[in-house]
Amino acid sequence: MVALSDYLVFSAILFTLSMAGIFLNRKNVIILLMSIELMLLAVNTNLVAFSYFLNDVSGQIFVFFILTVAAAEAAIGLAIIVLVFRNRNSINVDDLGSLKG
Amino acid sequence: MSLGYPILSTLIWLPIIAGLIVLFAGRNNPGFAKWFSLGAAVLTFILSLPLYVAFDTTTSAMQFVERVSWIPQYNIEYFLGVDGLSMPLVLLTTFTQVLVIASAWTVIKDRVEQYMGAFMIMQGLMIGVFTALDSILFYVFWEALLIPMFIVIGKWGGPKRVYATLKFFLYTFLGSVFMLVAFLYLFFQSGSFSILDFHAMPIGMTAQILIFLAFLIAFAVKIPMFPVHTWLPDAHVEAPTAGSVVLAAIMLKMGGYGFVRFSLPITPDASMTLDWLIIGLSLIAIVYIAFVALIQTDMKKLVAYSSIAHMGFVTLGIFLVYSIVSKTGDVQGAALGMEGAMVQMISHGFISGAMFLAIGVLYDRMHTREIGAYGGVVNTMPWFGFFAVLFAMANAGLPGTSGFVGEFMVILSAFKANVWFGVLAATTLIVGAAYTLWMIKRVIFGSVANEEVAKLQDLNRREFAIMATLAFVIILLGVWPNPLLEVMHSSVDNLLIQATTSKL
Amino acid sequence: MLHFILTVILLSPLFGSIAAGLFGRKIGRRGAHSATIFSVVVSTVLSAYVFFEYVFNGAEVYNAALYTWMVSDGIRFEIGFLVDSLTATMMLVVTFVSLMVHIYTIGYMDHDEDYDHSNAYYQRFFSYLSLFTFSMLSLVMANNFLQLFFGWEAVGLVSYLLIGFYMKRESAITANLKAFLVNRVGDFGFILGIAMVFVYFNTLDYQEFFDRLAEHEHTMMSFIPGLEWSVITVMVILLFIGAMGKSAQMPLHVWLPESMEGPTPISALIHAATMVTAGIFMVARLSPAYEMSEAALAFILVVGALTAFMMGLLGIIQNDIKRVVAYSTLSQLGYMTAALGASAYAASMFHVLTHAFFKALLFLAAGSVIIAMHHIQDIRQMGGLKRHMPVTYWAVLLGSLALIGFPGFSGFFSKDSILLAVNQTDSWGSSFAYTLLLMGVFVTAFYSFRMFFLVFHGEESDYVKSHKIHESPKVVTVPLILLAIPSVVLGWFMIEPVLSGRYFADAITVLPSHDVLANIYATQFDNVLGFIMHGFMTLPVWLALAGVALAWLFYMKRPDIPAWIQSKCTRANYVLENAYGFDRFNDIVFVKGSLRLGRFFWRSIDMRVIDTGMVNGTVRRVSDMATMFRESQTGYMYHYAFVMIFGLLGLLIWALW
Amino acid sequence: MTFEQLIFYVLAGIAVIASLMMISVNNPVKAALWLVLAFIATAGVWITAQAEFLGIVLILVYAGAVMVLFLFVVMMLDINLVKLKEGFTRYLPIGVLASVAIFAMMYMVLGPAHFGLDKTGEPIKFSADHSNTTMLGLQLYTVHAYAFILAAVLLLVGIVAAIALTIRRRPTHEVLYQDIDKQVKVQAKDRFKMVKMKATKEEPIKKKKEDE
Repeated sequence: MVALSDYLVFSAILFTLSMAGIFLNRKNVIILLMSIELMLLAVNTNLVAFSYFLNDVSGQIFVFFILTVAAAEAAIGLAIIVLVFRNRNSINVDDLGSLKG
Repeated sequence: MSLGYPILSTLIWLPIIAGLIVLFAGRNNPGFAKWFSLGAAVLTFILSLPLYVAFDTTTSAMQFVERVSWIPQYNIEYFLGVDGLSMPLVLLTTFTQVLVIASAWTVIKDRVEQYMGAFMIMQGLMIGVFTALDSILFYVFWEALLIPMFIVIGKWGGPKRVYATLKFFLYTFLGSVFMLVAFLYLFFQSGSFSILDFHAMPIGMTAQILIFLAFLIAFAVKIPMFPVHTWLPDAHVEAPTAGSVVLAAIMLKMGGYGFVRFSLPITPDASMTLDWLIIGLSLIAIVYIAFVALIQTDMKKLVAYSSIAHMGFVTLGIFLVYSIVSKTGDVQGAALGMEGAMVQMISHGFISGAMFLAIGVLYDRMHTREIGAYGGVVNTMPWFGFFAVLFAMANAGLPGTSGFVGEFMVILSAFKANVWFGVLAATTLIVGAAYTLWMIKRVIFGSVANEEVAKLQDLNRREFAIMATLAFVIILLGVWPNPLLEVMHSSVDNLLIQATTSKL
Repeated sequence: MLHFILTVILLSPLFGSIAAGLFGRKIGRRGAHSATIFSVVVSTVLSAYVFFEYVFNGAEVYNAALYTWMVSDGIRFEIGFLVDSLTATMMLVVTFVSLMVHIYTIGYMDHDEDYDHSNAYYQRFFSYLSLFTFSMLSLVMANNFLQLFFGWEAVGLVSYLLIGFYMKRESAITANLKAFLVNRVGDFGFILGIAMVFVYFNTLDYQEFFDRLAEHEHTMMSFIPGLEWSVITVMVILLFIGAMGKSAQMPLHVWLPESMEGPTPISALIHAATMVTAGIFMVARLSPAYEMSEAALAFILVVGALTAFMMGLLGIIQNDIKRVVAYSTLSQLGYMTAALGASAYAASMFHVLTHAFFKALLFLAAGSVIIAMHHIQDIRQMGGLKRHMPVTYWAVLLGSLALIGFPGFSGFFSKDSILLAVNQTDSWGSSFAYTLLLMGVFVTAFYSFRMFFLVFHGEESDYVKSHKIHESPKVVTVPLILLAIPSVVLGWFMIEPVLSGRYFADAITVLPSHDVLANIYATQFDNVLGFIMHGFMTLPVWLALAGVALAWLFYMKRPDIPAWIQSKCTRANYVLENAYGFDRFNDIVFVKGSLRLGRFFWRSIDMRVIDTGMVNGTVRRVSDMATMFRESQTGYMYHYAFVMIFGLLGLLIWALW
Repeated sequence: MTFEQLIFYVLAGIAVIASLMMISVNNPVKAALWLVLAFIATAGVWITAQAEFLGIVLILVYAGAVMVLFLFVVMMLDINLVKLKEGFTRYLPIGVLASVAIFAMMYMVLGPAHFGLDKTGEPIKFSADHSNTTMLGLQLYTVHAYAFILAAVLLLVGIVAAIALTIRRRPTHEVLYQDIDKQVKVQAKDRFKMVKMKATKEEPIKKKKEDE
């Protein structure tokens, strides 16, 4: 039988990888957004696992809402990236450092 | 002992109101500003004379007391009173004020009314500091006083005035913040802000030490004592003549007054345990600063350092009481030291005021304070030479002038406390005379150095009158100091009893 | 009645000085000198009356307060009078010599190359002279230490003003600063002595001090841990340091030769007759205290003898007429101090009196020579003035004879009694001191007659030939004559009362064991003539005559010998030239040392440590921190993410710990 | 090892490898595709956890829509791939270390010690005909109806924001824009003007001087 801990560990791995993705990547912002999506995915896996083990469908409803939010967020994120690209014509993380102290 | 009308309030608020009037009414006619403020200063001085005449020398209690509730929630009161320690200082303030206003007659050209207004307001606040018996009232006057002086130095000062006035303001401000903390602590312990309650209330040892240190920082900066003295030479060098006179003659005394009014009575045990620190610092001030004064090339800086050395005598005199009591068992020698400190404060007020006025006279004519730029001034200004030598001798502590009285008493009681204190204090005779007279030799004596000195005119009647009154007072105090001392005896004895009774 | 007289004696010179000083321009030159002279005449006459009253009619000691200066700690500090034979004598000497100098100055200061007539220098000088008389009188008539110190410093002030009288001359204003500071070094010891008196005897009044002396005879004090001294010795030595400063004893003598920068009258009045003897007077006045400490007396004896001999040696190589007389004053002061050391206070005061007269005479005579030579002071440019200035010639001759102690003259009586007294004492170092004093006698005779022969005898120098030298005006020569009389005659009258101890009986107390004068009187004195005849047989007189003969030989017969000697022992000459290196030592150690110390204190501690270190340092520290925080916002997202992650990590660790 | 566990571990492994590759690959397109793979694998995992509806929704919504959007954006912006070829950051070692540390921390909390089968007990297995969707819908439209509508509004806001952000008016010489409200507000008089003209007669053309 697959134990709840397996699910949780699996989601923890996903979460950690996405986190590493965020602060390790020097490439571009898109990878960053994708890592965020992945992170949300890990969270949803958790919720699903709990709803499965606790036999309570509200976990899944919650996942449902998270998906909507994630979608909206991705959309706007990409819109921002398009704007950034238009102004800076580059979305490489290193070039976007003008907001410094 | 109190007269019919509230004399102390009038002494405080009359100059302040006069200052405000001058500020607004004197906008475009400096003549009115000058004559009005001179009149107000003279009137205040005359009004302050009853303080001395009607003073009851038998009691050490506060006299001319005025007590009105000010902020009831924290029972802060508008509580004024004067005793043997503060009355001479009030008289010194009113007396010096007349000379200060008179000295700033022709030299200040722009915005005369603000200059005069600032000094009048400052006088009121200074009298407030000496007469306030409620600690918050004292603190308000103490801080408010900085503002006019900040403006005076900041606006009419020399080239580096902004640095000097900022340094002066922040230094003193830093010190007095700790004092406020101490007042609050005492308030929470005793429930009232009146200083007399503070005197009476018992305090634990560690609390006493902390309070003493808080007071020490505030007053050490003001006196100034050795490590925190570097603001004074800068402030003096950049201040206009009148500002410099007020700064040296009166504002330095507040530190000494603070020790006598706060540190000793409120925290006697802490003062006893830490008296070695103060004595050490004052001895350093007397010897170390004297040598530093020796090599100054700027006249005002030299006199500023010399006034630090003289104020070292004040702190020494005040804190000898414990070593004398421990050595001789009775308080007998200590009263001499304490009264010597008080006399030294008054006489230093006159002498350093006079020295700064003299330097001001030279500065008004030649616009430089460098000793090198002068030489043989006596050939073109004989009367000025006479007064300069007289004040220099007083500064060097020549018997027959007031400078000697304070130092003599402090040296005697220092010797009684510990031989080496006496020896170190006595070195001021040599080094003090050295730097003052060396300055006099290079500036006053000798043949005419350059053509500017040749073009100098002697004192005009106004300057002569100022110098003459100061010379008269310095010699009178030197030849017959008894009238000044009679007033202090009962207060000093009471202070000594307070300082030596433990409050643990 | 006496109280009123004493107040008038004290205050009249003060009023004279104020009149001449502050109102000099208004009352003009004639007004000034007549006012001051009148005030000093009043003092002199009244002092004479007091002198007559006390010394001949033996009035009892008068000790009363004029007014209360201050009351503190239950102790009354007063200004008052103590008059006894010692004070009366000193009052008379001071006022009489001051009067002579006042009259003399009319002639001397008539014209001056620095100032023209419009400048009120003339009045200013007279006001200083009478101010000096007032200070000296207040010092002498004091009945407590406070007033003594007041007079002490006031006299120092006036000598400062007078030495620096020629304000335009750089050397004069350096000399007066040096004089004042060296006096202040002496006063440093003096005020510590007074402090000890106050601390141990709880009073500053002489009488109470003397009464309580017995209590502290054996109390010891130790301010250096481990070393114990008797209170009396330390106090007395401290007070003597003050005297050394004022009476120019060995280490603190450096200011006297340079005080010749001042006009000659003041050299006569201050640096010969009165001020320098203040130290001697103080020791004599406090004789009860000095009697109680053997160590102090021995110390004083040795210091006196050293000064006497070594300063005399310097007198030999001086070429400035006033410096020769100045060094002779230093050496005579050494004699007086030595007499005090031998606890022959009366003899010392006797020498003070005689010295006051004949030294004032020598100085004024030197002054008249300087006027005649139009302000040239170099004796090598003088010679053969005998024919041109007979009165001055005789004045200098009588003065010199009195100085070297030629039998019959006043100097002989006082100096001889000192030598006898020092010979009698058996304290530590007294034989060493006696030999020094004997050699001093020879040296004194040599340099005084060297100056005498060079100035008055021998062939005229080219300057004297080319210029018309005439005798000084009456107003100069009359004081010379008036001073010459006591220089010669005074000894005859005073030797007997002084030796017998009757003269200063009420003022000076001497322990029987120390009373050398009494047994001299008993053993060797029958009458004045006998004393003179006996004098001829003693060694000192012969040494004096030998000195004169050698001077005659060197400077009259064979002038080449001194040049030869000088070329031979160059090193000894170098040492003498630099006055034993005192000046250079003081200059390097004290002057340059304190300047360097001051500069070090100011630059490294005041400036670097406190100002830049603590004050501006904290300012810079605060701004550095602010910049550090600002720069931590790098603008790169991964840095922020990085910080977030680590924050999270830290939180987790903390939570799970 | 039951079959179910096998399925779970295979799918989980694929998901983990996919996400690892997504992070490390340089080309954003490849990264997007790896992410799609991860989504699909996770959907499988969800289905094993009896959340069939969500699994399908995940693939449809996420893999289908969002990832396509990503690809669309990546394609549109001509990101110069050369610069992107840079390697990982200098902080790689520390970053990996930190991630591992955090994972270890999570594992300590979420690991079998607390959530193992013995602790949580067997989950209830529904019968084959149990419809996860109906159960979900039941809850959704009753208890969480309000939240559902809010989600919809949220999506609307998302759309409007995305468009508002990226709309750009290109200059008119390049492209003509249709201004709707001006068209609606137009009136007859500014479009159509009646002109009164006289009937015209035939006239010969006059000769001009320069013709000769």
